Amino acid sequence: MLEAQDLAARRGTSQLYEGLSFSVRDGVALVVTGANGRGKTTLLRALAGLSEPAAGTIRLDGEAVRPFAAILRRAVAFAGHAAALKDELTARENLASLAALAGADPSPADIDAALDRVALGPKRSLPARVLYQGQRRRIGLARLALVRRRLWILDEPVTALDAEGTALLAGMLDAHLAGGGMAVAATHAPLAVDRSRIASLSLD
Amino acid sequence: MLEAQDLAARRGTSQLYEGLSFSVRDGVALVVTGANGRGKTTLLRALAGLSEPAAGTIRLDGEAVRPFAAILRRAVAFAGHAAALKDELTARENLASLAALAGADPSPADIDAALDRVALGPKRSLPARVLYQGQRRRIGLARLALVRRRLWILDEPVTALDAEGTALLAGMLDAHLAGGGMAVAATHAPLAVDRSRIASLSLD
Amino acid sequence: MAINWYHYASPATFHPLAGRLAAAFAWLAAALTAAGLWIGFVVAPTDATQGEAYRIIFIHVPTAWMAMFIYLVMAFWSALALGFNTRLSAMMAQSLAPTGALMALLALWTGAFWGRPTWGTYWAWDARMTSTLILLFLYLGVIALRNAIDDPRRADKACAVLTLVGAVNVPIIYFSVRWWNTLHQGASVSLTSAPKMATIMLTGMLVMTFACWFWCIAVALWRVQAIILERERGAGWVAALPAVRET
Amino acid sequence: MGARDSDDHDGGGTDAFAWALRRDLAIALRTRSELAVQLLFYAIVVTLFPLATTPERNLLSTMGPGVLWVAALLAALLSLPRMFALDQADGSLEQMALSPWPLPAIVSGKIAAHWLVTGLPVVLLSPIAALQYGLDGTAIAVLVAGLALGTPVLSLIGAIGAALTLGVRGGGSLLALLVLPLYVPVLIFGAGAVDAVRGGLAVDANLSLLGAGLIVAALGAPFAAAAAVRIALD
Amino acid sequence: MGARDSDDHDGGGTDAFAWALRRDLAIALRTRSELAVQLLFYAIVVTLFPLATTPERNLLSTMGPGVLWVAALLAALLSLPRMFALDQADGSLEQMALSPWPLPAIVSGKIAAHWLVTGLPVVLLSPIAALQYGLDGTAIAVLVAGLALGTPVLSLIGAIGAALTLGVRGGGSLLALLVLPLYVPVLIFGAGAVDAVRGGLAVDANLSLLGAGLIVAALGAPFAAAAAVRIALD
Ligand code: HEM
Ligand SMILES: Nc1ncnc2c1ncn2[C@@H]1O[C@H](COP(=O)(O)OP(=O)(O)OP(=O)(O)O)[C@@H](O)[C@H]1O
Ligand SMILES: Nc1ncnc2c1ncn2[C@@H]1O[C@H](COP(=O)(O)OP(=O)(O)OP(=O)(O)O)[C@@H](O)[C@H]1O
Ligand SMILES: [Mg+2]
Ligand SMILES: [Mg+2]
Repeated sequence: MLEAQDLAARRGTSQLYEGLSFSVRDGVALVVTGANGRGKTTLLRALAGLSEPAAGTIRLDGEAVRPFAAILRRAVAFAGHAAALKDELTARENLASLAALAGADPSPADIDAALDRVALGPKRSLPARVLYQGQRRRIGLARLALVRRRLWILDEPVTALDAEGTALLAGMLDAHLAGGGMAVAATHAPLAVDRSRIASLSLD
Repeated sequence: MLEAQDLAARRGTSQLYEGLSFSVRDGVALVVTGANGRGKTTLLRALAGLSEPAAGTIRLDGEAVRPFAAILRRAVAFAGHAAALKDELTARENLASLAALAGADPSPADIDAALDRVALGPKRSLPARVLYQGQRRRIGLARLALVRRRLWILDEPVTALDAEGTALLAGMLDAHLAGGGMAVAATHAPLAVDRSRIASLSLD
Repeated sequence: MAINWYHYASPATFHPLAGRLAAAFAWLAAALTAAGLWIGFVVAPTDATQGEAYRIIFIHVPTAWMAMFIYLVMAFWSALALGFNTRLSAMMAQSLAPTGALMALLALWTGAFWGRPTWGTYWAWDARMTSTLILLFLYLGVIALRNAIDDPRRADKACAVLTLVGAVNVPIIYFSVRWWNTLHQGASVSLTSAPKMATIMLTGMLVMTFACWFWCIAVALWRVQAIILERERGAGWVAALPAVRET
Repeated sequence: MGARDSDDHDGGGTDAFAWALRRDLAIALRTRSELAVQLLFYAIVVTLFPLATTPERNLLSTMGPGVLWVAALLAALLSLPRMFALDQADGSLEQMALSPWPLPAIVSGKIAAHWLVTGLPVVLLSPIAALQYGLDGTAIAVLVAGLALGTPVLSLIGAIGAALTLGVRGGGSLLALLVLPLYVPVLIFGAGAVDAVRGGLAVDANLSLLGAGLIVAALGAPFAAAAAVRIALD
Repeated sequence: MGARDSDDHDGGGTDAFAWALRRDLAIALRTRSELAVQLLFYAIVVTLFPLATTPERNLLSTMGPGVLWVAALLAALLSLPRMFALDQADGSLEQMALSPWPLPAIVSGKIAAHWLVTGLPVVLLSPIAALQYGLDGTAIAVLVAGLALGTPVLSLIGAIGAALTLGVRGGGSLLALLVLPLYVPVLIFGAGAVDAVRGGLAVDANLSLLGAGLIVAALGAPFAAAAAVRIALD
């Protein structure tokens, strides 16, 4: 369970949000909405432990966590705007490298299977440089599946994904939640996930 | 009248499009659609005279034009992905600078009026650094209105614009076309412009 | 006795306190400067070998000492700022940097103008000169880094890390430069072999050192007041200040 | 009008030059700290050499001119990558290339601004640096004159390199590689002039060569850089 | 497990180090041209000095060690901005900071890769460069030993500067400003060792000081750089 208490964010001198409190239970995805610049990304980065909130506390399973806390780093899979791919490495190398970084230790077969699942099998030996934006995001999906974290934090996960990619994401998210995982996603488009598993938070 | 004959584009070793011919009459907007990576941006840059097509000719009023041709540069207003704003300068300074660069010579009052029209009046003295993406695009709209060109080339003009901004754009485009101007726009979302003035081109 | 340090570490309480302290230190500095200058320029006798030029010592040595000392103080506040995440310590560190740079600059300047009559040159690559110059670069680096970062919280932390890394390096630089110099050649002018300094000169120097020290404290406190006001301008207590309400 | 060719222009060269110069200076002055950083870099490099070699006066004054020139060259080099890259990143460069004004004139304005921001401060600081190396009055005068003529050449040639390496992988180092060999003549004439005056020889030959270089560069470099900018946009 | 603090880690330091080292080397080897550019920059700077100062052998061999060291230092400096910036731009840096592995170990691996790519080539090239300056056998041996001990320190300290200036205005020049003063002791001990051996003095003091510096830097810099990386992400 992830709890936020009285969170506030400031950028320069302006206040983005204040007194924000919510909790995300296991098996639930919190969908954060709000117009551009309302602080969705800022909130997600704070929850992932990448930045210190201007005020307030974040608790994971009741324990207050500070930025980069070890328990947070073991629980969170963060997918931000950037896909963390190296242009010089192949799709497969990129995925293997990212999985290792997250502490997972997949075999080459696991990697290939994960790439197949996101329909990137044929592209696995191409350098990431030549992949389209949508294909790059799919590697990110494969990573999410491989690293097995409890808490997914997804910033605009459907951007640049086509219909098939979006369906893929929804399926994975559904399975993740059904398995007791948590998720926080900032998104403009609705997610095609079992409605009962979705909680909403608007920053407007 | 803008004509394209047998245009082709190549990126690296792969062919994007080939044998593309079309014409845009005065008072008409050509809307270019196509999935990601199909070459919309590439086509628009070729039409603006920013890059040489791999094959084919572009004619303006019957005259073949090469990249950076002087007649093209006097006819085209190009609005690409980047807004060409300098973070250090204020909204007003940016607009004045861009207008001067395009050869227009607006008075300070004209500048302020243009900013007012895109609802940026109150922000006119803020450095562009602190403006949101949507506000930055609005400065681009104000620029289009100030520089008075015959041919607008717009790459995904509605990205980052909210409903009000989109309506503003549609209004400006309508007026431009009604005045005999031409436009080529790459866009995913439909433009709310008089249907009779719209021609379509799909790259899929 | 239990002092509630956190109470004073709050910018809102510290702001008025800083104002009162700054005024007190400024008066002290003024009094000591008057005394120091009187000793230095009236009481102290003309030097047998250097003539009147040696009187630069009364400014040169205090500023040179302060340049080094302020860096230590800055490092102390930076360590507090990083360790305890206290805003006020970072502001103190920020307010000290320009003063430290000024002291280093003054030491260089007075030293150079002293060197002209005594050594016949404005500059030599002497160990102390060189290490003071590098110290000045370190101060300027901290100031430049601060200016380059928009977000004050991030600037605080980044400058604190830089200051601490510099603090490890300052003694290393000091000794390396010293050693480098002696490896090549003997010191062009040996200050230590000069006749023992007269008591009256020493007194004058010490008085001027304290004057300089207190002046630095006063200026740093005034600057920290300004920084507090700028950073907390959104806070209610700032709006309630009489000076702010008037404008 | 028959303006059919891409290199045929509308006139307005002076306007274009003034526009670019004014704009880039305004931006540089808003980020004042950058100016200071530029100067400090020069001061620090100048300080490093005696530390690495020897504090001995005689040797230093022999090395001095060369070191001061190399430092000026490195300071210019360091600032080159930003000359067009920021404008490309935010889309300004496209708009400049699409302006009815002649692109070489715009580029000239940018080069002039670059020199005012990076070259001129070095020229002004060099007398103080020269004192540190124990150069005497006339040597300092010749050094300053040489730098005043030579640093604009560094900006001019550098602009070509900066434009050629726009958006290329490994930009900064590649730029250094392209530009440094072209800087060598400037370095030789500039440092040579100071050496000459210190050896009691005439300096006009060296300085006139620098001046000639400046004229040639000023006439040629903006066109080459403009062409490179267009290639980078393609 | 009670791992509550942000600085409390999971272990796996060696894995983290190996991961980062292997990854960065793989990337560097795919873009081989960068390696070449690095070496060429060093070679060119080393060549510029005799051109700018004097071709006289005696003077050259006096200046030699200093110039070779300053060139090594500038070559390191030139490559620093890319140390973390590319990883930040593509989002890898976030993922590293969020890894269960200790960030200082990851950073150490990146620093080691940086040295292998930029420092080691300079060490290997320096004997040839030293010949140009007329240094003799022992002097060259001491030079190489000094560079082998000193260039890793340049990468280590440089990493702190690179992380501190991540995404900051005026990056490259500011980085130079922050880092160069900190490089001074390395420069003095390194060049001093060669001077000492040329003057017939013992060199062990200089080299041991460099070694001590390397140990201190290796123990401290990764933590400082990791802290700076976290600050930059905030
Ligand atoms: C730009 C040039 C100079 C700089 C940067 C400089 C720097 C310093 C520094 C840092 C100190 C205090 C540190 C210490 O005691 O080791 C100092 C002390 C002193 N300096 Fe200088 N100095 C310069 C020139 C000179 C000159 C030209 C003279 C006189 C001929 C001089 C005479 C002294 C004396 C007498 C002291 C006090 C020494 C003591 O502690 O007993 N300095 N200087
Ligand atoms: N590093 C920064 N420094 C200063 N301001 C910033 C910074 N990052 C973001 N901002 C500002 O903070 C505000 C919130 O940004 P944020 O990215 O969190 O919004 P968002 O809700 O994710 O918007 P979007 O829908 O565009 O992704 C914006 O106004 C933005 O301009
Ligand atoms: N400079 C370049 N070098 C190599 N390939 C490029 C370059 N620019 C674009 N491409 C590739 O060319 C293809 C067409 O790109 P383009 O940007 O024209 O497409 P688009 O239709 O505008 O796509 P989007 O909808 O994403 O904007 C893409 O596959 C892209 O990866
Ligand atoms: Mg966002
Ligand atoms: Mg596009």
